[in-house]
Amino acid sequence: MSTVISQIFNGLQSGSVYALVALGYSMVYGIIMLLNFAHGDIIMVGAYVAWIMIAKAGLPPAVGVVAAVVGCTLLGITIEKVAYAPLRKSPRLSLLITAIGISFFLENLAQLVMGAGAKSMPEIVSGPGLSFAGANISFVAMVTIVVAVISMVLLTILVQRTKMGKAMRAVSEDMDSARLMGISVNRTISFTFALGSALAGIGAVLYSCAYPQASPTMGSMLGLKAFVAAVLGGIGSIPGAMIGGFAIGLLEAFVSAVGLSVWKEGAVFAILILVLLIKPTGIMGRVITEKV
Amino acid sequence: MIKQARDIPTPVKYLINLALFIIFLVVVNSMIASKTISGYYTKVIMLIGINIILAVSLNLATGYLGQLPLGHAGFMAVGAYSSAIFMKAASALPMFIALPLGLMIGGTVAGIFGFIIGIPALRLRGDYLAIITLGFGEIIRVILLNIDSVLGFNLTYGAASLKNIPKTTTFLGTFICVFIVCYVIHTMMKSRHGRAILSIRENEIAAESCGIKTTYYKTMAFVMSAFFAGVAGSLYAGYLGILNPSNFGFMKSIEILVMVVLGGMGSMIGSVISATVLTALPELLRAFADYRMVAYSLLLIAVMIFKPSGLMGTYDFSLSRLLGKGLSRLPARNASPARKGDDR
Amino acid sequence: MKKLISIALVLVLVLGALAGCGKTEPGTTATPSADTGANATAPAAGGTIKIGLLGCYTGEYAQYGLAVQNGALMYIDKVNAAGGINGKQIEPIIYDDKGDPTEAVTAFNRMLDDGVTALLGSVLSGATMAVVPEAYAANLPMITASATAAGVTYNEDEDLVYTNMFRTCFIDPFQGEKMAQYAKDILGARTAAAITETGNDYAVGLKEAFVAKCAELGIEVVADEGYSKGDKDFKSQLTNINAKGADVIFCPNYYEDDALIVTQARQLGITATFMGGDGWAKVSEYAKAEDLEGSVYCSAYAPGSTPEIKQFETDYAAKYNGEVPGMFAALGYDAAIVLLDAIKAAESKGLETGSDEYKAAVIDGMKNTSSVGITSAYSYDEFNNPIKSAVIIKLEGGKEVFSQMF
Amino acid sequence: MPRRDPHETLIPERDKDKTPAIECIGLGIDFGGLTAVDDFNFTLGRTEIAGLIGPNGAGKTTVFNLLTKVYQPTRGRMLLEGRDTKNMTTAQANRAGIARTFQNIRLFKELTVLDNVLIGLHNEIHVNLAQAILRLPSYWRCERVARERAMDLLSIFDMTGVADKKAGSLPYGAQRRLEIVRALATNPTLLLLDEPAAGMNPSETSELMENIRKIRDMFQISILLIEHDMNLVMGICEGIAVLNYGRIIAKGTPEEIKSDPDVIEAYLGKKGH
Repeated sequence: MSTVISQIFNGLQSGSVYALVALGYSMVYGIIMLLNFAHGDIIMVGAYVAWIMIAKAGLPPAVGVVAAVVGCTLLGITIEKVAYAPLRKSPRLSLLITAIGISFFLENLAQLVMGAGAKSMPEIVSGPGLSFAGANISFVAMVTIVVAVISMVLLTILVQRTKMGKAMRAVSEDMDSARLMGISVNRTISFTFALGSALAGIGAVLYSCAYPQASPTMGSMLGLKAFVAAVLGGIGSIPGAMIGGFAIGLLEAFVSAVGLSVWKEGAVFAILILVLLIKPTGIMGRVITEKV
Repeated sequence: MIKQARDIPTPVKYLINLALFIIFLVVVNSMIASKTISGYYTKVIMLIGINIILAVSLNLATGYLGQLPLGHAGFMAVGAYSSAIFMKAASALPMFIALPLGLMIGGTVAGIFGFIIGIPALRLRGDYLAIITLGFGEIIRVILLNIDSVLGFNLTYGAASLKNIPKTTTFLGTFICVFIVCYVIHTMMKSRHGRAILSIRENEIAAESCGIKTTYYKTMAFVMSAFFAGVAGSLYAGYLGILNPSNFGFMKSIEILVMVVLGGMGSMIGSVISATVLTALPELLRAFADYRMVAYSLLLIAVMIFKPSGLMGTYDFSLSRLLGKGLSRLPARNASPARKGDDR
Repeated sequence: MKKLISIALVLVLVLGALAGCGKTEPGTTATPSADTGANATAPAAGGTIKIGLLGCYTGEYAQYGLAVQNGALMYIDKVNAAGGINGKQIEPIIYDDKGDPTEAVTAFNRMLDDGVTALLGSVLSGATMAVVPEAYAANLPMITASATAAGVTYNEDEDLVYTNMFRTCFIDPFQGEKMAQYAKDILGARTAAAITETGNDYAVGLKEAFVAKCAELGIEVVADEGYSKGDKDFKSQLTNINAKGADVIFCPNYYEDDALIVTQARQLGITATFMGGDGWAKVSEYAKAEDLEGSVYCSAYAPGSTPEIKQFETDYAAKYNGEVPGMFAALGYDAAIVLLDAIKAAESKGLETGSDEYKAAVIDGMKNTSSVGITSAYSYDEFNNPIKSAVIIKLEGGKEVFSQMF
Repeated sequence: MPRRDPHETLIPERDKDKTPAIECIGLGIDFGGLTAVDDFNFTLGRTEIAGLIGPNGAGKTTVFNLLTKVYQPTRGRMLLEGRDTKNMTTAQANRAGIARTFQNIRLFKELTVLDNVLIGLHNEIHVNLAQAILRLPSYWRCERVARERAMDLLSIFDMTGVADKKAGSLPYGAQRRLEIVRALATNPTLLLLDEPAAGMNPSETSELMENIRKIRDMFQISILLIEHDMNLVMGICEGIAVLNYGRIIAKGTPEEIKSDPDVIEAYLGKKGH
């Protein structure tokens, strides 16, 4: 019993990071139909920013956290402006390849500048763990889950209730009509990137708390899995991304729990394929049909 | 009349191309035999050949068919492993039988995987196809890594690498394969089948309404692409003599994609040139190895922003056309329009 | 217009290629990267002996490759400074393989073109195993400081020992068996668990030997968990292990992962002793002292344990900006010692440098070596693996402390 | 609603004894609860030119998509020369004899004009893959014949001069004409034209009218067109069906339609409000 509860919390913890990252994928896809392959690497940059601030400059963890979130946000906006905006009218394939290029670039740049080995992250939060029905749940796990859920609730309110949120939804529905309605499409897209990247920044901090290391390739597998989560939940859908994130986290935990940890990665991708074949739009996704 | 002058079947053109190719093979091969071209350059040239096959085969699916499979390395891996396992088992067979058979096995198994993956994947479009092939590619890698523990006997040797594969790949073998692959793709693309594939890229709904069985042609192009990737994988196995699943990950797929994109999607000569340059360049730039990958990615982004169609666009090169212009007055091949002035 | 642009771009690429070509004309050897600190040594009148240095000097595993390179170059420079061998300077020819077997093979062939007499490399097992058969065919003396796979010196399919190939590191099975023995003899373990990166041949090699030896010794392996490269969350696997309750947990991966595994295990309340292989070196920088306390790993190198090692550490720090050498640097240094001693022997026979007989003599010299490195004295068994005992390092108060020879 | 006999309308005297080119019986389609087309009963005789008109959003293009099997109907049947088209794909429908053009032009833009037509001729070229790759004489023969035929088809619209141009580089009117040529290349018995005169000037339109008639006479095919240009519709159509809110509100000859009160209401809105 305690093992089952432990495993559920294990799944929820990694799932909440996946969900935060998946949200970034989902929002960007919703608005410009781009699979932002660089999203995972934004997290990597965020982790390095936190590391430089806390470990190198010796600043208090709170400064590092803020710096990571701000750094990610700025990076996200810059990438959008420099690499994606010029391609708004290009075929989607070009945009996708550009995203892959950005991802490549960030990883290799990090390797060049920071070295290939991992950097050890100082402790950002610490506190007593919780014993629950015989299962140990670490403080970090609880913080991760709570912060992720709060971020998601705030995001939902932002998108549903604010003017900018309405603009985001309008642009993702129909960019040209939104433009005709006087919505600044460019600003909305930038805002979406900023928001997605800020979430990535939060994800980077939570990730650094839970797994206190920063390495150049840390974003790639995380990004890939979060991306699977976004597709599973229905890419373009905010609640979908959350559901997908938690689902992937729990799936991984349970595949490991039944003793098939070796096949964990395979199971994630198998789920991805099954979802795409059975319901390509994911759990919460909308059907987008091509007009003939 | 102009058209006919251009489209008269000219076996002569083919003979010239073939002769040129054979001269190339013989000259380079004898230079290798006489050590005029050193072992190092031979290795690089063979790698270039293997990469050309990979790029050209991916170009079939990406450039011509207009899909974006992100699991090409998976097909290469399947081909490499199946051919390697066969070659290790078939050491008793004479080489002139074992080698072509190994290549065929590598290609066929990859083709079968292409079919299994293509049937469901090709129902999806655009991004979703990219995602699902990425997923399949990763699954292939995970399976190669862990299959031995399921089967209970050693087949792929997982992380420990499949070692001691007979090193059967030679310059001659590689470039005969390069020639055959390029020839088959070229001739197919210049037939109704090729046009059907192009029409799917251009506008799938219109293609369908022109009576083209789009699913059939998509699957065909996809399977063919996988088959040739498998052949390249077989050559790679025989070239290196050791295989590890980690060498066939997502990154390898991207590497091949970069070759295709930089060369120009839909241009075979573009793929050939960029595969050559991108294989040779890092070797030549060993001194700057540190910055190589950063430069790569910047180049990729820059090309996408400033010249999204790639360096060669969809331009296809014809040796005989070049010959026609330079050496003789042979009419050009149908790749580009012949102007009235040329038709003297 | 567009055509012009594309032509221009193609031209730029080709010119770039040609420019690169000019830079690496045969004869001018690759300049060692700046941070290696290998100061170009003036060629002596007696000519030079070219030695290839091959390894992952860039890319994901660069930290290992560079450490080996630094260690090897340090000894080479020392020999050169003392007048070289038989009046001849040692000229290192350094090529990067990024840990990729494909690149290793091309780089190796490039070295042959450059006329190397012997090869020190490669760093990772995969890359090394891709090169060995070709080096064997050329009968080129070869020594690696870090390729631990058993297959590096021995082709099991054809029952063939690569007679030209030597190493200064342990082989994977040796470490796994040692640690199983240690668990039984010293820790008195009755149950064990393992957690390994399944895609990593090194980790899998150690784990398999460990599991096999445990069966032999009567230790029950209650859990055998795996994870994939890039994973950072091991709690699910550790929860399983915790449920099975093992006395020791064998965790033979690279130190970054090991640190995370230990930390997460302690978060879950696991108190079992962690054991690892030589990939653990530097683990103390990545996890808290109290989490690591009591963990042990086997290594070929015990920092600060002998006067020779202390001297090595001082010299290394002086040469490389105060860096503290690890096992890879030490083994790289040792590999250079073994190789250069063998070259000395060949030179003393008066053979022509670089000739086939010369290379055979170098191989012979290594086979019958009596070199004393800083980590151990060397002699080789029938499979060309070094016969030496393991160092057990214990984590105490956040320090990696030499515990005993085992 | 009483079912009307589909034979009663829009089929000229001369074709009464033949199977109609197409016969739709109670065709309808819903999109997620929204009925786009309903109770579509329509019959088109051999070699007849008919028009499908109606206000924007009436469902005209949806009807085309139903006829070409881009959408599968939710209910009803559709007979093509007497054959039920149930479960046919678009490609099969094309091979069964329906060809079409598109409202938003769907040419193979990056390919040459000639290639566009050759793709239309896809099923008329009988070369298998092996023959093509091995470049057997049969390949060369078929390719030559196909090219000649493609040039013949292009000559209808006097487009042989641009055969080697990229389709996407043609002016708008020429692109519309090329779409018609490509559709004709598939050797149809029924040609569906979706706003063929859109974006054309009056002289181009009248030329198009001539050409549509010419095509019908040359190929002996039926033509159904969607068009907003009433001069064209009234000028060449022998029968007209008017669609509003997914239903046929009137059917008849151009004269009948012109005076139909329902049609006037649909186009001009209800009077007295």
